[in-house]
Amino acid sequence: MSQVIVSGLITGSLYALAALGLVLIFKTSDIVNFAQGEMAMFNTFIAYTLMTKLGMPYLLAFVLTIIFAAIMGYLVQRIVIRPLFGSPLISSMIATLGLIMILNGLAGNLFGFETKNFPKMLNKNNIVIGSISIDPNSLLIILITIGIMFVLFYYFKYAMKGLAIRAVAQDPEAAKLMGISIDKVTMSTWMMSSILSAIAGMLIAPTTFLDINMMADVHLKSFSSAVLGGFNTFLGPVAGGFILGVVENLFGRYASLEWKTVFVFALIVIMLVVKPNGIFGKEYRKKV
Amino acid sequence: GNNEKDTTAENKGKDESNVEEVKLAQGVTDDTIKIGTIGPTSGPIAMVGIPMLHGMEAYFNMINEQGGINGRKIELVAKDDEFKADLALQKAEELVEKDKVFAIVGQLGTPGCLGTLDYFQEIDIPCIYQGTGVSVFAQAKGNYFPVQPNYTFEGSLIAKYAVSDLNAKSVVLIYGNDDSGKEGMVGIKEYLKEQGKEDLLKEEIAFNLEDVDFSAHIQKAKAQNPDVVIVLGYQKAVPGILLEAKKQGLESQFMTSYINADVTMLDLAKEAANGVLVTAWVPDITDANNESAKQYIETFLKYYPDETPNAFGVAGWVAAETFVEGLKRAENNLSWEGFIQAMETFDGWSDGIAKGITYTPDRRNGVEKMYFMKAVYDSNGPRYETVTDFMGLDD
Amino acid sequence: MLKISDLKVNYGYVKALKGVSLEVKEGSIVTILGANGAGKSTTLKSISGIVPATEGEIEFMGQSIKKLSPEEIVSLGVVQCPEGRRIFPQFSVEENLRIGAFGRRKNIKNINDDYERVYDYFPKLKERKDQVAGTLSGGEQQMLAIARGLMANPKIFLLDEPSLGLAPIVVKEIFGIIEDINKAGVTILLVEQNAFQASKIADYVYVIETGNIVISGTKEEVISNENIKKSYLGA
Amino acid sequence: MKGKIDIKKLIVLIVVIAFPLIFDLPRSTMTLLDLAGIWVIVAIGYNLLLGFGGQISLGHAAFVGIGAYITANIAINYNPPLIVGVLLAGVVNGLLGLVLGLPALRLEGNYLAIATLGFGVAFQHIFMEWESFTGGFSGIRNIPPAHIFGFTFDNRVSMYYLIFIFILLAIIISKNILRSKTGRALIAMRDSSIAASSIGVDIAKYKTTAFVLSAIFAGVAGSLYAYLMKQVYPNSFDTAMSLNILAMIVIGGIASIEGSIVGALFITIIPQLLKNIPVQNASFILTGVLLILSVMYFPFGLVQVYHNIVKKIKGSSNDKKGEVATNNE
Amino acid sequence: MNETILKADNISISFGGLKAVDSVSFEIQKGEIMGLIGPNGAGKTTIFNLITQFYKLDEGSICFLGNDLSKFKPHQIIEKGVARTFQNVELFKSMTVLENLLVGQHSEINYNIFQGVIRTKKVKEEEQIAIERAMEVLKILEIEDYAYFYAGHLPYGVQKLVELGRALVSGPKLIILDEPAAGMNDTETKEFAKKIRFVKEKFGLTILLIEHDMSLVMSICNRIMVLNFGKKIAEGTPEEISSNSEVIKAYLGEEV
Ligand SMILES: Nc1ncnc2c1ncn2[C@@H]1O[C@H](COP(=O)(O)OP(=O)(O)OP(=O)(O)O)[C@@H](O)[C@H]1O
Ligand SMILES: Nc1ncnc2c1ncn2[C@@H]1O[C@H](COP(=O)(O)OP(=O)(O)OP(=O)(O)O)[C@@H](O)[C@H]1O
Ligand SMILES: CC(C)C[C@H](N)C(=O)O
Ligand SMILES: [Mg+2]
Ligand SMILES: [Mg+2]
Repeated sequence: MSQVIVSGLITGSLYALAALGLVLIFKTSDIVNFAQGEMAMFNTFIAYTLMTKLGMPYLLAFVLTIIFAAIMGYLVQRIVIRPLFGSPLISSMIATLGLIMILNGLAGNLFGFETKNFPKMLNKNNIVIGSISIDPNSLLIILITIGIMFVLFYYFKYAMKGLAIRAVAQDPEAAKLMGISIDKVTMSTWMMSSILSAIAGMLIAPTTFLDINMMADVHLKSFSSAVLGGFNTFLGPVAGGFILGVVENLFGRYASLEWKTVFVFALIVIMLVVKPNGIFGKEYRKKV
Repeated sequence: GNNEKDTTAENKGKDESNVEEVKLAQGVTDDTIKIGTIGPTSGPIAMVGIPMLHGMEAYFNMINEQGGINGRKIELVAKDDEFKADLALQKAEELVEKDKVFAIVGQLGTPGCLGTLDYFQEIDIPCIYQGTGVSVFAQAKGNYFPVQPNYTFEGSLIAKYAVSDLNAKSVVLIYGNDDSGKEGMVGIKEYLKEQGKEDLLKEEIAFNLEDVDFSAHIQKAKAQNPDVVIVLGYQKAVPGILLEAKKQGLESQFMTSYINADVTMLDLAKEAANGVLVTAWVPDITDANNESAKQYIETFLKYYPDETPNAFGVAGWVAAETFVEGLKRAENNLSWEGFIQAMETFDGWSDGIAKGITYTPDRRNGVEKMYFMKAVYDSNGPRYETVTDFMGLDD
Repeated sequence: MLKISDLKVNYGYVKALKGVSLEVKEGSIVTILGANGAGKSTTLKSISGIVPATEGEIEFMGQSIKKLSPEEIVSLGVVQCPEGRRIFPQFSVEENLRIGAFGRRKNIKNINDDYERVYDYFPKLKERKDQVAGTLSGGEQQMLAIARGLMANPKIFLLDEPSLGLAPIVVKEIFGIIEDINKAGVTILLVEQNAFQASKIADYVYVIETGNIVISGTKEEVISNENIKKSYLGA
Repeated sequence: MKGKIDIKKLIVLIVVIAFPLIFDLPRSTMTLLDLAGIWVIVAIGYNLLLGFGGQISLGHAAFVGIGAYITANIAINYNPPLIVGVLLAGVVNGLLGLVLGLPALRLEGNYLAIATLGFGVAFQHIFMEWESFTGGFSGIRNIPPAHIFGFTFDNRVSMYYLIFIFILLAIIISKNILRSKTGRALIAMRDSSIAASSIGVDIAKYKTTAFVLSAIFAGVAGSLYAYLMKQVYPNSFDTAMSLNILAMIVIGGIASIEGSIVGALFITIIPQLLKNIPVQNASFILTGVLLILSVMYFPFGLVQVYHNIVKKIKGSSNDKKGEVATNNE
Repeated sequence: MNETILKADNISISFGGLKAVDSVSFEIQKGEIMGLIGPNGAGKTTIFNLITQFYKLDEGSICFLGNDLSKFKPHQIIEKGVARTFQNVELFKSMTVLENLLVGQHSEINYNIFQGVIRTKKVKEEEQIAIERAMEVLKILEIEDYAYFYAGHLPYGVQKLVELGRALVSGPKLIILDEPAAGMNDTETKEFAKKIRFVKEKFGLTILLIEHDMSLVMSICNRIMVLNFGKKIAEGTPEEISSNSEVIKAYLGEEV
């Protein structure tokens, strides 16, 4: 039982990690970036190439990948998102669907279709506590996830720039009148979110292995986690991820693995009906 | 003509008239033979479709460079069905009616193969190698020539080995919820039933192809403390399961399907793969002393230097070499009937990577013998070691 | 201080401004009056750089700001409190104020002092500083919008119909506050429908009609103008 | 004015009817057209839901699948006239639409998106696991062709006309709905649900109505799918397909029936045409690029292109009138 | 004349700790125009939301022509005969003005979805009647020229009138208006006052009106109720109210 829960938490942290970038974009521009998973995959391939083709050590490759990710975020915003300012939001979401195809197709052509092993950040033996066996790398991922969550939380709550990002999401024109450059704000969030995707990808890849498909399930689940926990907070997606991971595992272990997915989504729907803004989401009602 | 009934074969009539005049079916000229293939080469399953296609192309390129077969070069038209049955059918119609291909070679993907089955049977175009383990193709007969073993057969064989050679008293099955898992499960159960040992199978544990967390699966397996754990599935799930088992200290004997018998599993599972028994129907391609495997790897790398020649590539290669062998045997009698007759002369054919292929008018199982290898991951490097000879269910 | 000459603005096919010229002297209060859709808001928006001008010139302290981006304009001290409040509904009152100071974020010494300064004008906001702004009443939101603008330390403060939807007593207060702000050294450009009160505090008044300035003059001149009386002051 | 429009419609009608008769199209092309036609029906229904009703669904492919499986089962077991299969698929889907409409009463935006996405994913698994009904991963084959009044739709061309009739029905029904109080209520709900309910629109009722309607359209389309392909497999109705349906109406034109048609044709046919480019993955990548370009240049859908051209031709004589609303159907 | 049409008895609601409306009681007589004024945040709009059931009462009751309104859902209120406008205009922006007024008759138009689908004769007739009715109202409000314009693109003042039209067209008995004259200049407001009086007579309406423009309130209201901090602080004729010292202190300021 405890192993199932612990493993659930670990898987959940992957969902949570992937969800943070998604929520970042959403909070600022109301856009659901369907391509978040593919960005993670592509960036992870960059890290892999740096390590295998150029023989770089992990840390250097990690840092360079983050720089690459920032550039990718910049380009995506510049080429795809910015021209869509002023169009209906759904257009931007469809554009990110297009982005999935481009990134997935390019990744196959550039990096090949085989599944690859991606190194862990921390390569230590499993820790065994009683009947539970834990990979220290997994603990690290959980810590990083929670760490990023807090950084984002404080940045958005207290930093002027973070506030500006939230302001743009609520009323872009009024934000302009406050002296906020919408372009710079969305640019920086896309860059941040791309960086988050890279970090997520590099941390997730040792578990899912690296290939063009690595994020398929994680992305779907991260989206679900974000919604489950509340899309407009940072705590929500992380908590949502953990909850999802654990529930999924418990159901799989003690009820049915075949019907696990059906159960998980049914549960999400029920949870949402009870708490329409997610477990931690704040209710915001339009006043008339 | 678009007014034909789907169930009649106006085309077939056309082809027959062709055949009568020049004795050649569509797609065949004096210096080329045009053939088609369908498989997922974009989207998620492209990771299987592309290597398989490249395996085929490597082989055909090699043949063409050698001057082709009977002076005819082989031209392969590849269509992408995105792993969808409906698109596969549409592509099949395109290949047959627009591209006018002579045969369908190395089609990949269960949905696509199933989706086109009725159509190809109607028009009777030769179909060599179905990249799926579904057993219906073995029963299709006529124009169908499956090569890779079907999963039901394989499942039975694994069960047989577990029971009679490993003396397993308790078996747990972890299977993927697609054909690779479910048909294999049927095979295992069939065999155990025959032997009256159904109760050996203690637990059937399903996983979804996209699962990443296998802790619950392993916990379930562990609870049975089994002698043998059979893992049926492919791609990343299998190494994922092995790693989790190692982490949780489940030390049963693991067995898995030939789909995983390549470098990728060793690469991904590392030490966790050590000792796993895998079935094989082609000689170990990772074995440096195996001539036909060497040829495959060298040729593949010649045309696709940046890619890994993996098991999917082998599948394509085998499809191509089986087809080419048929061509050689048919010589100039390249009507569909002629070719099919030539294919039916395969009798334990073993010149290629694949061994022991037999076709008669009512025997279309493709490979019917397999052997077992053991994955080894130690200081001498990752490799497979052969542990049995080729064996069938009746041996 | 602010000089607009022959400003033309189009929204697609709609010609919203057809050549507006006006001038605001440093330290003064200038009011623009006009009916619905006359082009008042458009004038303010093009000053702030929100809508592009097709022709004409906008100068602030001798420098052309026509081509500048909204954030550059704000950083020069040209701050607008927009029509319809446009407060950030999901922010708390205090967060709204904080974001108001975004344009000068690099030289804020103690933001609490700045809060206190605007809370002095609007004590009601202080009571509600943690309330989510979207749930404030209309009038409270209007106060917040003005306060938020003040947080930017404007040199010239553009106010678009600040009295809209306010209780009479608050309207008086607001006009009082505008005068106070002005006395504290901020130049005011005020757009109003509430012509009577607005012209009372103004040094100079422009009247705009379908994209053109039709009348201008000191408040005495304008108030005594019969046409104006008829059509705007309801007399 | 009215006469002119009718002539235009008539021309379109004649072209569509004559198309397969004039050109001797290969069967594969007809298959693609037939498939596209089926998605047109889905897209029209989906536009009622999202475009007009403002309710998102990311699980719509499931409805098509359900329709297809229902028809497959009854056709194989009873082979009734096609109308029975179609109706049954429509009715069962309508009921399921009602069920999916329930969470929609409480949810909006992303929360609704994920709930419907979950519905889609769950059904994908149900299609896989409920073997007695769906045949599991190996699906259902050998579905007999559709027949009615002794006529059998056993080839692509007859299916083409059958699907065409259903598209016509879909257009007429959806346009009639949009011109009725139901349609207005849907749009009102989308524009301002608060105002809508203040003037008597029961939001709960119309949210579910939107779901039910679109589910019925999808179910009927699924039924035709089963009759066209004569086989049904689970992975045809996955999340990617649901997202495709969304892309159809956005690309074509949200809140426009014509847009649904254009979008469905675009998304079904263009990627297949692009596959003729002999570069690995080119069609996949280019489809992505086209998706982005089309929302970029035609943010209100490809039908906008047509309207722009008409505007150009007619010149600027209308401009003076300003924003005169033309009936946007 | 002295027939009570709406009776609110001790109504209260609070948000979090804030008592937005605090034990307020009032009655509206048939045929009168009642004004509701008070400082910003006093709870006026909240009372509207309580009447129309957007918010549910914490305490008290609201009775309209013998119906306890709290038994109904927001969309049923109009069927009982109460229509409203909104403080921030809430039009159906992507619809034409005419269509907005057709939605306004949603509950009046009498056919079901199946008839709508096949567009029976009845549907056509009902639609025709609805259109005529809508045009009639537009004419009365003198905005019939805008009938085919998209509502979202209209000048603010016209939008306000469209909203009024949309409320009128359902034939309500009581109409509640939230700051209808906001954003209008004095001349426009005067015009508007005339229109209100006219439609009130024409349709036999009773009106409850929130407004900060005292010239409008004082000129058209028969009676005025004043709210402060959620509590009723005064009620009376315009003259009484404008000289009530508490009202002056809380709301009007020294001179009017
Ligand atoms: N975004 C827009 N798109 C199209 N036309 C617009 C837009 N904004 C304003 N207009 C038009 O431009 C003209 C001037 O509008 P503006 O908002 O400047 O008027 P205003 O004087 O501020 O009126 P109000 O008193 O109603 O605020 C009007 O005819 C209006 O309809
Ligand atoms: N949904 C809500 N959540 C929290 N507080 C609310 C909500 N709705 C209203 N309030 C609060 O209730 C009080 C009364 O608001 P209301 O909108 O009724 O005021 P009002 O009298 O209409 O004011 P105004 O004249 O400024 O529009 C305000 O303080 C407001 O902040
Ligand atoms: C080659 C195999 C892995 C194919 C797989 N069995 C499929 O479903 O298509
Ligand atoms: Mg304005
Ligand atoms: Mg109010």
